[in-house]
Amino acid sequence: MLRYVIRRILLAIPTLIGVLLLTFFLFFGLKNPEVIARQNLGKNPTQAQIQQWLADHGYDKPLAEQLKRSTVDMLLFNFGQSDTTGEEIKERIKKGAGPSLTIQAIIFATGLTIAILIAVLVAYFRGTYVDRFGTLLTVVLISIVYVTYIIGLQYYLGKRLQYGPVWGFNREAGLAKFILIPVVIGVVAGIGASIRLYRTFLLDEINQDYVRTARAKGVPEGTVLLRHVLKNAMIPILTTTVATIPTLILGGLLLENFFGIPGLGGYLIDAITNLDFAVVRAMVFLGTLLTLIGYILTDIAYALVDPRVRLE
Amino acid sequence: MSAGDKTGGANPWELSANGDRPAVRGGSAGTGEVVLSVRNLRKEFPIRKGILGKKAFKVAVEDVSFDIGAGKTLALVGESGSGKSTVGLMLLGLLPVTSGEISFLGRPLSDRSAAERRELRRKMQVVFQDPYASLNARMTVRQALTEGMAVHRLGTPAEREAKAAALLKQVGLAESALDRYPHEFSGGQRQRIAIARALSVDPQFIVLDEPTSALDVSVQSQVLNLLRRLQRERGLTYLFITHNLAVVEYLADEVCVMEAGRIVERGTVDEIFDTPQEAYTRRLLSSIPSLDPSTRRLVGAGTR
Amino acid sequence: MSFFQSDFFLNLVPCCVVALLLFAIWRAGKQPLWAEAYRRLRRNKVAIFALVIIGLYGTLALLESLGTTDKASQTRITLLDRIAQKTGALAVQERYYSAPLATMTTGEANPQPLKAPGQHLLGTDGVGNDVLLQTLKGARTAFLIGGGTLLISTPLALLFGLMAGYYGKWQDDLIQYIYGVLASIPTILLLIALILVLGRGPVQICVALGITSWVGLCRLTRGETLKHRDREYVRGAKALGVSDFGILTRHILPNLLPVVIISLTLGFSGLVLQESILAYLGLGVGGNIGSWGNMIDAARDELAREPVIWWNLTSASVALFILVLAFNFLGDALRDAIDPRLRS
Amino acid sequence: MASENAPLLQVKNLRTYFNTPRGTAKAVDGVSFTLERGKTLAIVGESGCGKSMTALSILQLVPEPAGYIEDGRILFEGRDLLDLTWEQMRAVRGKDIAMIFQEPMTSLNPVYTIGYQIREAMLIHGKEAGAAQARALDLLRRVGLSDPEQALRQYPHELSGGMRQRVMIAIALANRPKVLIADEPTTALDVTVQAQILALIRELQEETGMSVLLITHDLGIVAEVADDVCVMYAGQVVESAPTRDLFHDPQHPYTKGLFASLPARNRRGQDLATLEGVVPDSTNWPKACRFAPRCPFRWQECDTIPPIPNPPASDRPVRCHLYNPAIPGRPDASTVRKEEEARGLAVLPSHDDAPAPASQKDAEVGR
Amino acid sequence: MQSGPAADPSATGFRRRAARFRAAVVVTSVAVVLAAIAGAGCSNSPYTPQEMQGKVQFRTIGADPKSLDPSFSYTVDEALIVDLIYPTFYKYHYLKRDPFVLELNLGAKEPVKTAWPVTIKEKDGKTRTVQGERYSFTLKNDLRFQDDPCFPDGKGRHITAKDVVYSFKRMADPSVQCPVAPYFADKIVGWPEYSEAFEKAKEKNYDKEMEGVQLDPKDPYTFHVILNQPYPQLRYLMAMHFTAPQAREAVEYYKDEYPRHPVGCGPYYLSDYQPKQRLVLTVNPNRHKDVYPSIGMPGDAEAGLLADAGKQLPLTEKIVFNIIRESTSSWNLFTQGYLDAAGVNNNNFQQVFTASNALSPELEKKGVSLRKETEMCVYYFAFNMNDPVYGGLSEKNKKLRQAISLSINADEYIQLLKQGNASPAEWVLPPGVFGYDPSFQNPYRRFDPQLTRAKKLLAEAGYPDGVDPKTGEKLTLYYDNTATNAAGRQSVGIVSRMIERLGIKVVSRPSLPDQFQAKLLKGQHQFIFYGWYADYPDPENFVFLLYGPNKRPGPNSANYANPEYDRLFEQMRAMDDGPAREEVIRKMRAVSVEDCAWIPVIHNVAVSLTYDWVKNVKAHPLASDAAQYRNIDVDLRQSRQRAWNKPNFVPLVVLAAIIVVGSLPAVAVVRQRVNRRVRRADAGGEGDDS
Repeated sequence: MLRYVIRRILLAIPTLIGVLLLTFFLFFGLKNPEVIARQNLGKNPTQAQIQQWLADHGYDKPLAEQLKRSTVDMLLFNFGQSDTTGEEIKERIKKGAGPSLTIQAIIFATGLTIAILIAVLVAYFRGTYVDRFGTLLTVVLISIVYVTYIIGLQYYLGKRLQYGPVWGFNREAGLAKFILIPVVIGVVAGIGASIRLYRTFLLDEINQDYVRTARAKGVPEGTVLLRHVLKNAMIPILTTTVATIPTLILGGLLLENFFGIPGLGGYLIDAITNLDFAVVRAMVFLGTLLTLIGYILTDIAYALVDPRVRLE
Repeated sequence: MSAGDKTGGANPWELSANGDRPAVRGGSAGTGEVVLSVRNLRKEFPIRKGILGKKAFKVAVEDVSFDIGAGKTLALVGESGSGKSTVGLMLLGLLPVTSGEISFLGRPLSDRSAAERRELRRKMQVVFQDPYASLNARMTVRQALTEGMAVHRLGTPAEREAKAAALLKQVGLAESALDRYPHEFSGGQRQRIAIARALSVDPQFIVLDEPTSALDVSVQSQVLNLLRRLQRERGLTYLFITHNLAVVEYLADEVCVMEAGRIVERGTVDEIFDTPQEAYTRRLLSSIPSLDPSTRRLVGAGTR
Repeated sequence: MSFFQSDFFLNLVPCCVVALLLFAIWRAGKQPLWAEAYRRLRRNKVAIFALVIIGLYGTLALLESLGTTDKASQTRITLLDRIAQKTGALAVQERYYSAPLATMTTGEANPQPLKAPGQHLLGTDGVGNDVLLQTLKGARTAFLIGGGTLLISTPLALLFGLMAGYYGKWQDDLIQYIYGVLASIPTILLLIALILVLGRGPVQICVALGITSWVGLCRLTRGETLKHRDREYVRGAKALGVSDFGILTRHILPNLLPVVIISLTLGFSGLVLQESILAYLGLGVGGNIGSWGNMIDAARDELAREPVIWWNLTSASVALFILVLAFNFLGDALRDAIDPRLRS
Repeated sequence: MASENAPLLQVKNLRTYFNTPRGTAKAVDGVSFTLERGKTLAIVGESGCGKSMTALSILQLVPEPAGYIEDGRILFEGRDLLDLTWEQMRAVRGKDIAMIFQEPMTSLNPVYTIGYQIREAMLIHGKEAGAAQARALDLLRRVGLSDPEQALRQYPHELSGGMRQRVMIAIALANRPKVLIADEPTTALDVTVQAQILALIRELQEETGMSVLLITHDLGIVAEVADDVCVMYAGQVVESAPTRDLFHDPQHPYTKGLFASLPARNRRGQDLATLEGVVPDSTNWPKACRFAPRCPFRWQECDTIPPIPNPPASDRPVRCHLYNPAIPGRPDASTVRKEEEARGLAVLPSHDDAPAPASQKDAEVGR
Repeated sequence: MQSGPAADPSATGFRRRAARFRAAVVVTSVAVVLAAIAGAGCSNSPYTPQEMQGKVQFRTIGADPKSLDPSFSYTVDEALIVDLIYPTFYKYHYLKRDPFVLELNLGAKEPVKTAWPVTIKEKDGKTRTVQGERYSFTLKNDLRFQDDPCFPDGKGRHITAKDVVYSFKRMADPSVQCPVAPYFADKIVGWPEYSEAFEKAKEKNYDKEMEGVQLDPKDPYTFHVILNQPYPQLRYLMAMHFTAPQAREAVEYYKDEYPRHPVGCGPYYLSDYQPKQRLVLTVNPNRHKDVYPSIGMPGDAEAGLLADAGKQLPLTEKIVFNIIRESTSSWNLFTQGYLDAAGVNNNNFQQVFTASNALSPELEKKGVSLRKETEMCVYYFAFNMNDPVYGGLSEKNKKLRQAISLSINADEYIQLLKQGNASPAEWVLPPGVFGYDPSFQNPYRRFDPQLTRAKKLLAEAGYPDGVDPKTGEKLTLYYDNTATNAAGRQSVGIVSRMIERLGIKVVSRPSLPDQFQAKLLKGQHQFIFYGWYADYPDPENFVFLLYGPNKRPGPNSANYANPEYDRLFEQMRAMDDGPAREEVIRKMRAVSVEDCAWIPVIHNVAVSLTYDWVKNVKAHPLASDAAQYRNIDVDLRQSRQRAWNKPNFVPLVVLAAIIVVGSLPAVAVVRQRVNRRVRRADAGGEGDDS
């Protein structure tokens, strides 16, 4: 098992290097740093000021040095300073990671649990009105834009029904209430696609031979679903949950903005509006790292669920 | 050919027979023209081990040699995993050979030019096991039958059409089938189309890779009859890969028994079925259920 | 680049998409296997409904893409504009926001009477344009982005997917590596980075979305190719001497099409949704092109007003919702129709 | 309660239908048979004849919601299983009637250990965990696994196909069932393994006295293990008889055709008999005799009058007009015999017979 | 078989476990629901109870401050914070208006101005002496910085004149990018040289003295500023945070983080900063003591603005600035009573009026009061005077610009984009600045719906009906803007519509702020919309926007250069307010209006909503330190908040009921499944078989 984990981690390294090279090419190969400098220097920078700025932010270095900066330093988490505010990106990310991860982890876990529960329910009631209604509902759910969810639910749950603060993230005032509405939104927005997918996985498994074996043993239908079908369906479910990590990042981006959660999403949006390439670069790297870690965790979970992988 | 006719000396490799060599008797290779001859065929599949893929190999086929005479049927018999299908695929050039030599019509394939090899390939065709997978679901029967001819530029388009229709008739299907799609046919009919497709490029040699094992017995007999008739009419040579010993004893002239990638025994049908030499062959034969309820063989054949 | 930014090109894309769709439907009618799927599809009322809706949107996109430059005003007048002019109220520009069917402007300190009172079904937006007309016009952008992206990503994905799946070996390793790298960057981040670097505009968005979206299809194509590569019919064709190219185009590709089409159908709706999110992040198609994304983006301010300007957001969201829903239903129905094994 | 001498399992007029887009498929359409205590009954037929559905119907494992049991009686120890509620039926499954399937590779749950899957079968039916563990070990030893202790901890993919089928048998036997339904238990296996598995089933049957309902398409297997045979065609039983009788004297033209189409040593060089045509579509069976379209002896009445299952002219149930003198237009026996000979239906296949001289000549021509 | 296959009484263990599992699922889901309700049950306030109960102001800003460095920060939002932390020599009197009164803040006494001869080095090496001025500033002697880790022992140290001089030096440091540095650069003696030295040197030497800003050798609280020309506006600059004393220790201690770690001596210090979340100012114990003014304008007493007269400042112990980006969020928060006032520069909050432009009754009922204050600013359209088609001082192009100017309907603009909350601008100067003439009517800003005059001018300019006779095509006007968001697009759309009535085709060229700035710098723009806010209430601060030498990269974005105007400007700059200065300004106006490089559109009116629990609210167009005068009625606020924030659980209950009712048939299905007879004929009504 340990060997397996180590192998998975080693396999992620070339990908990470590829991502770093790609971002380097994007931000240093395709983008003229002078544009960035000009934008950050306020109204009317002189050429000297631009040069000064480029030097300060290390954009004047030879390409090799830049390459090192966008690869080695990234790997060491030396993200440097923000192009716009000059702030240490690392510090800012440290501050923002907590809230972001808290919310997204809760959304992820809640969403996954609820989606699986509902999918099992729908699968149990396959062919009945519950199934038909559930399927219809999921399609409707995935056809709505994330933004509309946020705007609509913030307005309704927060402003009209007053179930929680419409804005804020104050540790001293108790995090639970701040998280409530964002989590509900995140879960509702993401759950449609998950249920639909998980239902397919479950139904795929339901038609497998081993399910018939279980029934022939006299295993009750509910147990068949929960013990036999679900555990097997967890394999594809786990694979696709990684695919939802990027969605979580998107969710974070928008949710944090609306609810004033001082996380990385809002930081990134500011970076986008300010054309803060240093921050965008760092966030791309971090996002990738998270995704890769997600992949590795999935593979481990995979191995835990599926003995065929474990003993590979 | 009588069982006692030992003409093993015809092939030099048989002289150096050691313990690994198959028990060989008889064989028609010495008498007629040899269409296909295989020497010391070996196939390894790489399997990755360790983090950076320290290469390791799984040997699927090892030291396989045989000859097939013109117009004959050689059966390659073995259980799943014995490497018999791998041999078939290598003969057809669908799998690269690790080592060994395949000669077709007296000439080794390895020292041919690409064009010559293409031409030779044309003369070797194949019919596979699964009638549902062996035809392209998105092609009409006409397209399937004319494609090979078009690839080898045999005849004008009109001639190809005509030939396709004739082929269809030959395998016992109506001409109206030409513009239909495979899913409109039953398994047996599809297998006949697959045979017609193989015949479309006028091959001399056909690899039959379990052509009837997915078919019901009543349909199997139709296909076997067809294969027999075609062999008679066209002088085809067959390599019949199967695990069904009943079909072997009905159809084949010679038998090679494979186990774990090697040929363990070789001989005519009568030799193999009447006087099997190797333990494995005997075990195989004794596992065939008899069709006579009064002589039950299996009970007590041993579980431990 | 200027050609790609030109109106001509931008209008060409939706036209191409609609033409391709029509061609596909026409071709499909001739192939018995597709005809079979067709029959199944026809029996599915929801699918027919979805098809009709998509057809309507496609017509709108086409109407909005075809047009002439008016000599007098030197502005482009599309067919849709002409139809709107005939209907009266649609083409009337008011001075400001007005609520659906209102007779006075809304949100202004001194509401003014409208030129076409009570005739704006969905009200007007901040510049006084009829929201219904704007919403209809948004269909073009949806098809432009969705179609443009698919026109970029599909050939790419098919080419690489087929190559990787069919040849295996280093080609496979390389292509898998490339999309492994792309897939490990979260889509939205990659999109943001690409658009920041490439600049804003419809073509750039298509390129960026194309780069992020080909991965999924490529992976699918590769997997399916891998499955088909060792199928007996492919081996049979090889034994017949059919070239690799022939096998890929005549044998494997047609067999992949059902899966590809399902995935494209579902992918299209995803792209339309992504456009609106990009617009929301300020990375949308830009101000000169009416899009639902822009309308939804505007709503963040409009919703903070009193009285709330809700019709802009609602119209765009509903228009988007219906199109996406139609595509999703069609995708599901197609899956059922093409691949009956998947039916539960 | 059922008396001791009543048949253990009796299926009467079973009808299992499916709703398909093309209409109702009558997969099992009026099947009746009787399984005696301690005996093996084989149901034999080609694909699509409804034999597997018959087996699944007994345990009521017909895929829902498309499939359903339309009619019939399934009397187990005298009580009709079709009268039970779903929950009561569940208690029967795996305890009184157990079943093994064709695909040993997929019939075991890949994510649970062998031990768990055997134990589960017992725990469901009320055995205590400790006892279950001990019996699981014992069962694995019984079915011939070399290292049962280790096997308990292993996962299905670590075993070969034959071993998995043995595990399947162990699961089926866990609750000492009275009936074992074996649905093509050896089709996916190599012949040598097939022989072992069949022998194992036979052995266990002798030990436990259970009855076996064997579903197969392989007449050889039937000959080897069955006491009685039902031949199924197109959702119906067309002929049933004790094995020996059937093999020595097949009566139904279909049965005869089946035997005649088998490749065998004694048929070398001859064309095999063929049954022309295909099995008709199950949504649209022929109105009268279902075999009529493929039958060499067919005459007008075959297409209009459905044959009765027990014709007076035969000593066994044969669903054919040839054995029913009441049907007009029946060809006389000599015509039938001639026809049979012309079609090669008269010669029984044999692996042991020496090749007929004609065949050698034929073979020589072939060269 | 004794009991038949039906009963299975011994099936215990397995079932028990299954039951336990089922129970666990039920318990967990109930717990989740309860937790959700409990979470919802507690207050929806984003603050801690302590904060809610204390004298705390709850305010909002739209984004994180880019910098709180007083030498760099220049935006309105930032000034709200910076000015509370960094007090200046002068400050504006909180209540007095017309004119605005500067009173001493850190200053101990009014500065002393003396004539001072200054030697100027010419480029050719010769020197000449001009008559300059010396201002001597003296600070109070009891000032201390806030406590901060950058000081020894963390105790704020004494402030001397050196700290102000340090601020001047920082302004001269080009890497600090002080926005008002150009105001001084040509006036303070030795500034350019000092600045250049900084640019050249690798290590910055702040120990070096600047010639024009000197410490008094005798008095540590006095420093002198030497100017080479009269510059009466200097006093206003001494009221801006750029000249506030700064601790060199802090700058050097925090380095790059200094913009987020202000260290000042004002009434508040920055006690907590959570990016994207909140910024908290707490009363500074080291602040210099100040009291609420006891004299105001007539009517102030009646408005209750003198209730706290003489009380120690500040009146609240804390100010919480919530950083809220989405206007929807802040509006929601405001309506819930969790913000004391609606944002200062947010358009959306202006949409709260009834038809007659009065506060909507709902808000009025909630105790919200509305304040409108004309801001000291001007918004204008500008042509690039270097543009071949629209620029230049030729008669033809002048007429073209005048025609376009006449097409822009300021009233409509105000109605549609400002909801009536702005006054039309006639010229550069806004009301409240010396020289503003309320009676002046710009002849090219008189809009008539028929556009008769505009069309006539356009024809005279050679473009009848907007068509260029040479090409036969319509004249195109490229409108460069930064309208990447919806609101921007709306305003561009409305303006384009106005100009297009002339027959000219308007093409919007939206670009990102950086590209826009680059365009301006390179003079690639044609037509832009821009605004200017006063740094100080002197006409010079506005009219210099058209001063030729201030062309790009200076603030003159129109690149307007008329020698006559420039001459008048130089003359007017040093004059004291009075009729003579007024006359010169009038002349400048006449020149620039005729040239029409600008189309002045509006002077903005700031509208703010404040709840009645906030006391002492009076807007000031220049001072941003008003927060220290505000007072809060905490009890009133709390009772209001409680009343307005009662969660409504009815929908939740309804939802639960729907789920329960909706799942009843499902339960029935389960029952049926378990109890159904297998035989179809007997079973009847199986829901799932259809």
